[in-house]
Amino acid sequence: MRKIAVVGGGMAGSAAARELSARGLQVVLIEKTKELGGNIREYGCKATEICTKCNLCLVDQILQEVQESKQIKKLYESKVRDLRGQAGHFTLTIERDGRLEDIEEVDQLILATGFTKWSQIEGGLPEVPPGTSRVLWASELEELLLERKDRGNIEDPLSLGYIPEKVVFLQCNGSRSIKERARFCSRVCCGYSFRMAMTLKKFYPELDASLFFIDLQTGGNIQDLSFRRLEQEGIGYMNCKPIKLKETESGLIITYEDRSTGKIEEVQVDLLILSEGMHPGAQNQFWAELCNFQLDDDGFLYPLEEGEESGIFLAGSITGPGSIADAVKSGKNAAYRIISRQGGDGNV
Amino acid sequence: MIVAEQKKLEEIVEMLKGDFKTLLISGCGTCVTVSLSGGEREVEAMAGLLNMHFSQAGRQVKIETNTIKRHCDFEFIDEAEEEFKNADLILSMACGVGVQHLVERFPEKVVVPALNTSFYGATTAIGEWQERCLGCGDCVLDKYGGVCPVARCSKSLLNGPCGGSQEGYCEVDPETDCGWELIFKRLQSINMLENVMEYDEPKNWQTFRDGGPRKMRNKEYGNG
Amino acid sequence: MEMYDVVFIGNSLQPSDLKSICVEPDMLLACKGELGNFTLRIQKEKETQEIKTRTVIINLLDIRESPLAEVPTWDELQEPEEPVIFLQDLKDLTPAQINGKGLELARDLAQKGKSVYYFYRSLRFNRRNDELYEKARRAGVVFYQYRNGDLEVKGSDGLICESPAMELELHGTIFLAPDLKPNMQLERLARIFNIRISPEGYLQVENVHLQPTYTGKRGVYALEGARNPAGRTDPDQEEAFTLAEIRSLLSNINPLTEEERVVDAEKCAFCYTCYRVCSHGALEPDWEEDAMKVLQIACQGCDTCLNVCPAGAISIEGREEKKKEANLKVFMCENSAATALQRLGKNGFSDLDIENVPCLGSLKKKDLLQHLQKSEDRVLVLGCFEEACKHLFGERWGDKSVKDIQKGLKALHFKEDRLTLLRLSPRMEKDLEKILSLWKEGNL
Amino acid sequence: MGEYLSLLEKRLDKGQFVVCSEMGPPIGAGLKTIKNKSAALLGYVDGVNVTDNQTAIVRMSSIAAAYMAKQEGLEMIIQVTTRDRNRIGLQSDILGASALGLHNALCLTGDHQCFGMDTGAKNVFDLDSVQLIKVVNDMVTKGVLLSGKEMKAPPYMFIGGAANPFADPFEMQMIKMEKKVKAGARFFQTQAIYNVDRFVEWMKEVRKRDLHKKAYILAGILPARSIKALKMMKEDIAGMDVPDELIERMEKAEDPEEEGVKVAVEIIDRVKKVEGVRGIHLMPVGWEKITPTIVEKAGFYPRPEVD
Repeated sequence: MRKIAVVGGGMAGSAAARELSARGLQVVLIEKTKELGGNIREYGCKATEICTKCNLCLVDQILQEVQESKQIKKLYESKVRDLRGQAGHFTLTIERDGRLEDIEEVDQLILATGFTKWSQIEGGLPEVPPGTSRVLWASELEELLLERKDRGNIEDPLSLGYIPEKVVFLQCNGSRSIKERARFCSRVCCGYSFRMAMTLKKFYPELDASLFFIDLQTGGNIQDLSFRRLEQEGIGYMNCKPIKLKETESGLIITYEDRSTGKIEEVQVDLLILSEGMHPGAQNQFWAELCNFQLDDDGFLYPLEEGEESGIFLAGSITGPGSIADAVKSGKNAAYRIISRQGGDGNV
Repeated sequence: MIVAEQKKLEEIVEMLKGDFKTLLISGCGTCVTVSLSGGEREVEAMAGLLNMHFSQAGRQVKIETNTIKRHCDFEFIDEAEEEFKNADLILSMACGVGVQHLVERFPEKVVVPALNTSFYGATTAIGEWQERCLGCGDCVLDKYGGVCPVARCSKSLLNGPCGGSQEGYCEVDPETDCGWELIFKRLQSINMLENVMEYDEPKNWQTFRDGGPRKMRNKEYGNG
Repeated sequence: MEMYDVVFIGNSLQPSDLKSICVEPDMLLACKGELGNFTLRIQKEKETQEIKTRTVIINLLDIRESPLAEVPTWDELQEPEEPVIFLQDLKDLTPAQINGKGLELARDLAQKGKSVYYFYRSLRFNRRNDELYEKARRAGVVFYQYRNGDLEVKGSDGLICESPAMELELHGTIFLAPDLKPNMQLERLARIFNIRISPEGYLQVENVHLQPTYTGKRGVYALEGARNPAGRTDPDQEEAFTLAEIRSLLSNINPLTEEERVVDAEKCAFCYTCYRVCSHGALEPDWEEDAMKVLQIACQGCDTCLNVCPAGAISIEGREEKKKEANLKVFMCENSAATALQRLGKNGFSDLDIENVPCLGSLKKKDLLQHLQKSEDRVLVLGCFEEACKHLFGERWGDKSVKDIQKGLKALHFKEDRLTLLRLSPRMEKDLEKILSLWKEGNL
Repeated sequence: MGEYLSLLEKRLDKGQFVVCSEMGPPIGAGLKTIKNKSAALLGYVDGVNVTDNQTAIVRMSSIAAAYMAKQEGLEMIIQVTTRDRNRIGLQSDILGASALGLHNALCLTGDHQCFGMDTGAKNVFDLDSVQLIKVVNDMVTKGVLLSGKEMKAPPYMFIGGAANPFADPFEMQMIKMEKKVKAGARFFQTQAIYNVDRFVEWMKEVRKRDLHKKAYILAGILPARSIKALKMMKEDIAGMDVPDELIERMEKAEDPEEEGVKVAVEIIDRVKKVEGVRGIHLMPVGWEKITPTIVEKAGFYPRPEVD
């Protein structure tokens, strides 16, 4: 039986691995950290009274299955250092525990090494007043949501330490800006910020929440997000990026240009949430050179030949920004392509 | 089909105040099963709730259950004769016909109803039924394009809508269709509006309830 | 009879490696069977015939209309007078797919040297639109982001845009982004395939488990206009995914559950309740038995049918009824609470009788009541949030069972907290821990 | 025909534009109210309807109350609904009314009992209003009862029916009105008119079918006393069309009663000019004392003699 190597144990890689193993294929999953899940590991549920379609419900069962599957060999804290051979007979060299080892006779390869969060990139804009506690990256709010306790009369279910009255979500960070080395739109931020706003409003019913963005994107693969929807939910919006952030004792002052009047305005908030653009993964350059892939203008990978030819398939945000559902979809897609390429003899 | 709904539990409990040791809850497997009020599922749930009730009240009551195919035919009742005979009291989850039929079969037993028998209806959505026929005994559907003015007009008007018909709905309830709106649209769509242009004589209600309790004998089968 | 790999309803994607055929939606009369073995009845010039297929793709175009009767959409683009004005987001925000088409047409005209304006409230991006927008800008298209109320279309060729920041009046050829409405055939198709339809009229209800092209019924996929336009960001990828899944399925179609659900034909009242309730279209009439039957491949094991069947006619073959173990019973939905408990890792709740259920929908009133008989008995039901249900509407039926019993308990003067239903997600393990410890003490 | 038994019929036959009004009988057996109400109306109107348990609320019987008012000198119109009596009771009442000298009858289906206080009542609706008109007409013109039984002394009734220009479905309502004419209805009293434009449209259809030539059309006018009353009519009364502009106008008015009268007179001025309208029918529910004022302000006072 041939084996498939999946590089990256995030959502795309895990979804691919599960699909492959369900069809009886042997899988080697190479993950650079100690755990599966990648970026979504720290994300929290954004349901209000009903589900807000954040897609997280898609992931945990997949991760648990991969975790428990005997057919999937998981190599944690491992990094690919080299790749030789060709489709049907790849040899991968990985570094684990400071040692190099070879994985031989790899039939096909799935690359799912993910993206880099804008907050992890040095010098990520906007310029935040130093030492402020009133600014959170979206991923930091995600971590708070992961700890959410809905029951038991808690006034401050997110442990913010205060009851926020006014919060602004600042969109398009690390997106739509040449200065930020990203002309592209990351597409997922509008949706998750909207959902976070909804969740915050559930926890703090008096909360005045609004979104600043350049363009408003759809809320996910099924749900639409529109100005009307924002109005219905009582969430304010402003079509611009702010000019300046300044912290005072009573709150954070946002200076922006109101495009409808052309005037410079100021607004004071208790909390500012910064969305995070999805930037190319740090390893993209390495893979491009190793596997003869092209890097696009933004630094994402795209293949010069189909996986069916090269034996190397791409999955998840290695090819560009996408949602959790997109990652699952592309992971499954890569697996399906390998399965049908096997002509069904993967069935053991 | 006969559409029924469960009586309020308070009312049922009130009926079960007497002194008895064995209670049989008997469901019916036909109409009231389909109208989701007296099939096995509801019988079991009723048994669970009543059992809790009796133990809370400190009463020693043994609850038995059965669901027979049809309460309106003796043959099915007889299949479970022992179960009926062993019971001190029978809570019938069949329609009103079923309750009385059981009484006729077991004259020594007390049978009480758990359901309100509502009407003959058709399923319009999951768990939703609507009345379509009153069983007037003298069908006029040919004339009204297949929409019955007797059953679907709140006033059973034969010559046209009353002045309370508004935007397709009945004056009695803004969610009930005006029967005459339906008749009119239907006749218009099949080009048969002339059916209702002429005066319609007063209906002969003798074949309805107004002629006394009804019975029917199919001469081909019956002894007549 | 020949077996097709896929039958397209509407438009074919013409996959060369799959044996496929295309059927017009109005020709389709009925569908029986399940993934791997569907039988479609089709009417062709007053004759009916049957075809067999493993899978079905419903791929219809939307109905496209201009938001303003006198102004054409950019689907009807013809030799325009300059300046050419593209206008989107007039009523609702234009979906990415349509947005992309507008950007492409604007770019082409600008590249031919025409003067092109592009008015929008919000550009919608997908994998293609970033680049198209960039190129359109470089080609000289003038983009203008207007706000609600700023813009007015005068007649068929005039446009006035007024805001405190700027004033603009243009005369030229206007092309609008078309409004999309669901194809009229979708409702009928939903009935034929017994799949759920969204309030907007598309073949996918709002539920994350239906992504990207699933319909709830295994082997029946919704593409293009069968899906809500809001979610159609990358139609090419959706097509590719769907075909890839079908290819991978061809050699290997497995049931999703090991146990078989069976209908007792003697008990079945043929009331169609299970058929109407099942989110997966996994029941169909068996005319030989005069009863419903469960389609084993289509069945996704939520057991809602077992709960709702008024005759108690559906059961799981070979499964024994669980005995009552403790006074405190917790039913946990496998897809939410049970996953959260697993994430929590530790189990400090050994005094609770915790039972995992495939879906809240499976909770029978009888079973809930069985665990309430003793005066110290309490039952806690933990399930997913509304619209997060893996079985689409399964949770709704569990909720109904619970509410019905709660009503009964109230009528009989029992304490209302004897039976409690709470909702959480797999990621709310901290909340779960709190719920369980509070509930155990009886002060939730 | 020799001597007219119905003065209302006579006025209409002679071409007079008539003014009718309405009187709700008391919830009780007292005579005084009827006497007072009658005295106030005397000389102002040509005929007075006595409602038959309107909105399904129990009141003194229409025939009894009408008889008492007739003693005070008024021309009375009894109302007969099919809600509470079957064909036996209805025919018997017609005989009795005629014997008491009551010779105008408005034949109605009647509001459903759900509008009243006896929502648990069993309704009858053995006949509908068209059938009732036909039955009464046969009693009058052929001297036979519905059963075919002949009478030695048949009753006399000037038969009327109701018409609602604002009910749906429009065409079917017209067909029904036509049936009423054919069955023997000689006059119609319409539902209260607030939306005059819609009434004008309806009259066009009435004229198209020549119904105005076969029966007398009396336009219904309901003076509203307050904004509350107007809103209640819009929301709670079956078959009413109250335009929002009118509600707005009443809301702005300083003195709602004065404005109510003004509105009623304006509506009368407009509807009386519509071809085919042969009179008005005032129904000041709960505000009966306003009738003389409106009759005066509309220029209908004094009423002409009928020779």
